[in-house]
Amino acid sequence: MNWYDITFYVFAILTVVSAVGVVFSRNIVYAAFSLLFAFFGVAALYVLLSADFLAITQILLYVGGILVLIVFGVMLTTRAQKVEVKRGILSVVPAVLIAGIIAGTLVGVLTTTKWPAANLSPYEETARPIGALLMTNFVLPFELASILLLVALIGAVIIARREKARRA
Amino acid sequence: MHNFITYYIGTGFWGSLVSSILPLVYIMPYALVTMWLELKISAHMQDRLGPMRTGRWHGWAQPLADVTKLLQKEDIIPAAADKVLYLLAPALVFIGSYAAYAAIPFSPAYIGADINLGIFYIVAVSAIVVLGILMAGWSSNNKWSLLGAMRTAAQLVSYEIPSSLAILAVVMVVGSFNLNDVCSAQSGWFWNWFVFGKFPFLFITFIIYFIASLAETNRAPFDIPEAESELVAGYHTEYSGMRFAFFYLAEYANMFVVAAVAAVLFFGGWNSPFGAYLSGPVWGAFWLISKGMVLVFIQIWLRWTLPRFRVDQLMYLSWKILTPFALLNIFAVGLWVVLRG
Amino acid sequence: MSPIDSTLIHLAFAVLLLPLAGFTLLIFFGKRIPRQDLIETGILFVALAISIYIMVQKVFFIAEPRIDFTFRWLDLGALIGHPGFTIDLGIAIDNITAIMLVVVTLISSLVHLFSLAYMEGDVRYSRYYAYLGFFSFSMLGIVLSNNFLMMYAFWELVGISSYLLIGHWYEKKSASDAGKKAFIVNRIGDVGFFIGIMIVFTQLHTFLFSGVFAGIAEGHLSGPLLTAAGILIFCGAVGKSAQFPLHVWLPDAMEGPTPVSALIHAATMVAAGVYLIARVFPMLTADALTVIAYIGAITAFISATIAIAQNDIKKVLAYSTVSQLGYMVMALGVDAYSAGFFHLVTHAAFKAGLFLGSGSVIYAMHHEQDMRQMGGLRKKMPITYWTFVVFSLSISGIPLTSGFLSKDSILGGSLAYGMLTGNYLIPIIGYSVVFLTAMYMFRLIIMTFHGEPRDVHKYEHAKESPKVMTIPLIVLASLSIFVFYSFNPLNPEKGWFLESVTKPESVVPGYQKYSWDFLQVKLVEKHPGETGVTNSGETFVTTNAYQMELERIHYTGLFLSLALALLGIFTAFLIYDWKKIDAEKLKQRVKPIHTFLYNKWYFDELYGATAVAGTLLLSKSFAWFDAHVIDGIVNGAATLIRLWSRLSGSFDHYVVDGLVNFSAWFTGLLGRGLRKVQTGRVQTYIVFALLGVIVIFYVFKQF
Amino acid sequence: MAVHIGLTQFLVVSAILFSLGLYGVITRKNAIMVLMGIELILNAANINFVAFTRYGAMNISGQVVAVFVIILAAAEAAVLLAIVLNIFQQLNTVNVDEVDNLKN
Repeated sequence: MNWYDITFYVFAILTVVSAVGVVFSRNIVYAAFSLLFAFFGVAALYVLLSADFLAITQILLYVGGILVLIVFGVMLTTRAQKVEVKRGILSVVPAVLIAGIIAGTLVGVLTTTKWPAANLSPYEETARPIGALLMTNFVLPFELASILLLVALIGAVIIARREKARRA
Repeated sequence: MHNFITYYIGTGFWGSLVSSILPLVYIMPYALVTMWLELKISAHMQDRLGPMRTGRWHGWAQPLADVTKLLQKEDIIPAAADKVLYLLAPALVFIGSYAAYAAIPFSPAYIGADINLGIFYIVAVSAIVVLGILMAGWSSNNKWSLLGAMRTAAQLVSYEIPSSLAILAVVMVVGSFNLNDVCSAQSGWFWNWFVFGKFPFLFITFIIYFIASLAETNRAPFDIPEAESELVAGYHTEYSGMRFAFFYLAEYANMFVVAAVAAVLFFGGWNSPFGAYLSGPVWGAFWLISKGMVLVFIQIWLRWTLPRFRVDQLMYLSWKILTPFALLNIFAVGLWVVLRG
Repeated sequence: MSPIDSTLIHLAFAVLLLPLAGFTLLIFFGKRIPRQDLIETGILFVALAISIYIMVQKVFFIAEPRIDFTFRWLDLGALIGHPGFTIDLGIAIDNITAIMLVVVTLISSLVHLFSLAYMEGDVRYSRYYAYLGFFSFSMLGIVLSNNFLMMYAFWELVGISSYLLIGHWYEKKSASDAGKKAFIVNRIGDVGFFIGIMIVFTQLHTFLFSGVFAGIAEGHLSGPLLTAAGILIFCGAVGKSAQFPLHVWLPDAMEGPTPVSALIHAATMVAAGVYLIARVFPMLTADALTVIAYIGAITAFISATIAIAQNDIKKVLAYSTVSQLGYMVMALGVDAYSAGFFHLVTHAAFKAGLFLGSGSVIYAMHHEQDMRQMGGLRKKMPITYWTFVVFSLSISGIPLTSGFLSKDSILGGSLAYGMLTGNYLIPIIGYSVVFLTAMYMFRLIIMTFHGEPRDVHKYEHAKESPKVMTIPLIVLASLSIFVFYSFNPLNPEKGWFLESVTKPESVVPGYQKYSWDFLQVKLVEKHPGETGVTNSGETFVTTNAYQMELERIHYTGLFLSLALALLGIFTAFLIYDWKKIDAEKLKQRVKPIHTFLYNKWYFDELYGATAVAGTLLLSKSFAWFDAHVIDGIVNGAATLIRLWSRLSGSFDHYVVDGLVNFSAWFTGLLGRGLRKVQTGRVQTYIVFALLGVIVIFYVFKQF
Repeated sequence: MAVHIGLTQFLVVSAILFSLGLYGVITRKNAIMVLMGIELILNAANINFVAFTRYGAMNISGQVVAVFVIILAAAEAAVLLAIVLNIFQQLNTVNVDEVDNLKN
């Protein structure tokens, strides 16, 4: 057990526990803030995988962007006192069963598969190669993603604005 | 050698611990001094004396007294508050501010964590503050707090965009996210600093960044979230005592973060203004802190000079003025960088 | 291709496409653009400038006879038993192309200018200019094409734009009828043209002129088929150039605006037929040429006689045009290639001038076209009058004019031809038409400009036309002077024009050539009078019987034609101006002839009685056949089918419907079961999808 | 534990995260909760991409794909929340099973 392993377990457990908090919490605000720690845990795992750019992107976008949006959404759609979440699309038992089967199958497959030998290289800068790839091999997806973001931006604004759209 | 502590102690547990505590050693006295400065400056700008008695000499012990008072106060938790989040929020806010210190290059010999994506990291962790504020506002179970928190969050998220774009312009010029690289790129006499050396592109960038950073610290004229006439004290209305002190500390810490980032990006960071003269590890720390403090002084100055923005004006400024200008600016800078070669 | 050549090709493309651009602009945005007419006119003048540059470059500075630009348009690959099917298109510039470019753009731009005043205030003003541009585009396309296919396409485009322009005032029934008539009559000729092209293509597998000529030279197409192809292609020219027996459309086409008549029906479109003959000249056999010569001569004579009896100023000019076109065709037929083309160019100038002059008169007379209502306009319209006189002298072939040069060449050629082949009829007709031409032209001048005004009211209002109308007249009048073509007013042989327009080498087999060409080829030499040695070692002196004959009869022919022309003018003055012979009495004395001529030899009536009535009869009989025989078969079939369908109907009702209903019931049963699964909630679907994946995974894990 | 941390451990964390996200998606009625579950699933996928980048034969393009996933997640969250807010204004609920105006 070295420092790396300990760190991994700490953050893996943080991630999983937070995720459990997200899905089992009865209070939607708690769920949202648990999600914060789950994202942190994932960011830490990225760091352990020496994907520093992605780790920071994860924090910036998930925590600073998506999560803020979610919390906003929660706060705008939930009265302060009533935060309990109705559940019951699927009752708990079959849901746990299904999730369990899937988790079991996945873990089983993952642990039994013979993965190719790890070729761990020393840490290298990732921002520059990612940028280079985005502008070369992935330039079409990159442009599409830009357009998608623009469309999402405009679409979100149009969907969310209220009075004027209704009057018109 | 970018971090003398890890250089001597090693990158193990102790080295990391000392490196991560070191900024705290700086923040405490800095905050006290700045609090006193703010009291005095505001007083003199309003043509009065301000604290004069505590500690005899110009009331120098006034902040100490304030802090002592705060620490002694009873820690009140409102009955209707959500206790877990209520307790967690100040810590989260402070963590957000404090984490940024890890990447600030205080001197050529000291940067908490010399990561390649330093400036990107600072932008990212600052975002955590937003969640802390939302958490505080919501958990207080008070409509002023909630409104204040929502306003703050909206403001921070909005101004993050022009400030990030401004930072990106500098990154494009330097070609690196690493703040030490940014400093090194401005070495030499002070006319090599980006704000002067790359005139007018990075001067415009600096203006954009500085305005956005004012908003990000919730300082006047962007202090609408804390507008006492409307919202009592915004998201930390319910807080008192030690926890209030945390918010206070976080705010001052944040002021220095944006000032230090501005100093690094535009004013040469730890570089001496006189080329090789007066440079070195210790002088470096001196220069960075001095530059930071000058910018902090400007923030205070502005706070006591300008009136407060209305909410819609605030959003207007961000989305319709700063962001388009920042985009144009980044385009211009990009073009310039490419054309220059 | 050298740089200057490719520059010229590019410029030629520019000339071709400029009017098209103008057309597109006007037809789509004409209403929204101020002064669209000036745009189109400006475009044409630009095209004119470029054309002049191309011509000067090509004629004077480029030695190679032909600049060719070809590209592969279609490649259908090789077929079984077939070498491959490819179509090449392109453009080419040789001397006659370059000259034609200038002629077309010059006349076109002058007509554009003239129309600024003449068409002012017209309801479809911008459309008129658009069509003019479209016509210019099509005509330039014909001129530039280096292959039959493109030429045919542009040929048809010219037809359609002519149709559009003749019918410009389509509210007038006569105008829209005239448009249709022109279009249909042209179609008849074009069918022949098309068949001719197809003969050539099926035999030689190419549309390119160069390829066709090369193929004929190699002997892949010869004998009667080659003659037939030549005559069929000539059919196209008969239609477009209004040759007998398809000349009937051209006088009717005078219903179009007068500038259009000047552009299309005097100078360019009708010249397209002559140009076509000139283009394919190398592949025409002696037999085909003889046919062409006779058709030309007959046309020239018939229309000249008709022209004498007409009273409408434009009709006179129209028949005069037909007659002159007959001359050109005849010239080509008698092997006087250069003379025919020369006359095409000079005629374009002075005939366009005549039409524009008549337009000027008509404009002044408030759209009165009947010469009997005119008279005495000389004093009112001096510029129109004097330019008109120049044009008339030119068309009559009086020395010092361009018409004299070209016409004299034609007559000389026909005389030489008559002498050499014994076909004396052709020179006789040719010379008699000289007399007729001079007579009807001066009859026109005298009736219009001399004497006393007959319609005093209109005369009072008549005045000289505005500058934009007189300037084109002056330009064209100056172009009707000899110096532009040759510095020798009596013999154009050494002028630049005939120097640059030389008869192309015929490619038809020797035995199908005119005898003098045949001889010449036998002697393998180009310039008569040179000596040389044949391959077998014999010494020889080359001769060209035709050329020598031409030189021998030159002055005879010249004086003969001049005398006849002067006689014609004199006669005209005698009858119409000095009134020594009373026109009315003369008319009474030769009444049957006059009526015959006045009614245009009853061609329209003849066609009405034969072609049109025949067509009607045929269609009536077809209608009877349709009503009685075909309908009977159809009705019988219907009865049968009704019976059959009643049978199949019951089968359908009991068997098929039963099956359908059963399947519907079964599907409904399934659906009622499956509806439980369809909750409308995305989450359930996710669960099913994932469970499905898991099931598939475990199923396939076994293998 | 003698086993050192390797690819499998990361993948197992990812699998657990995925299953938890799935559970969240299928049990919750609140649209925002469903969104959170989806975010967990996307994060799980991203961990896989990055882990394979580090350990597998995949080069840095795995991380590029992860960047795209994050971009899509952001766009998705924005649009979904806009829709949720709109639905909330119209129907006063954010529970997906109550949003059935088109059903009848």
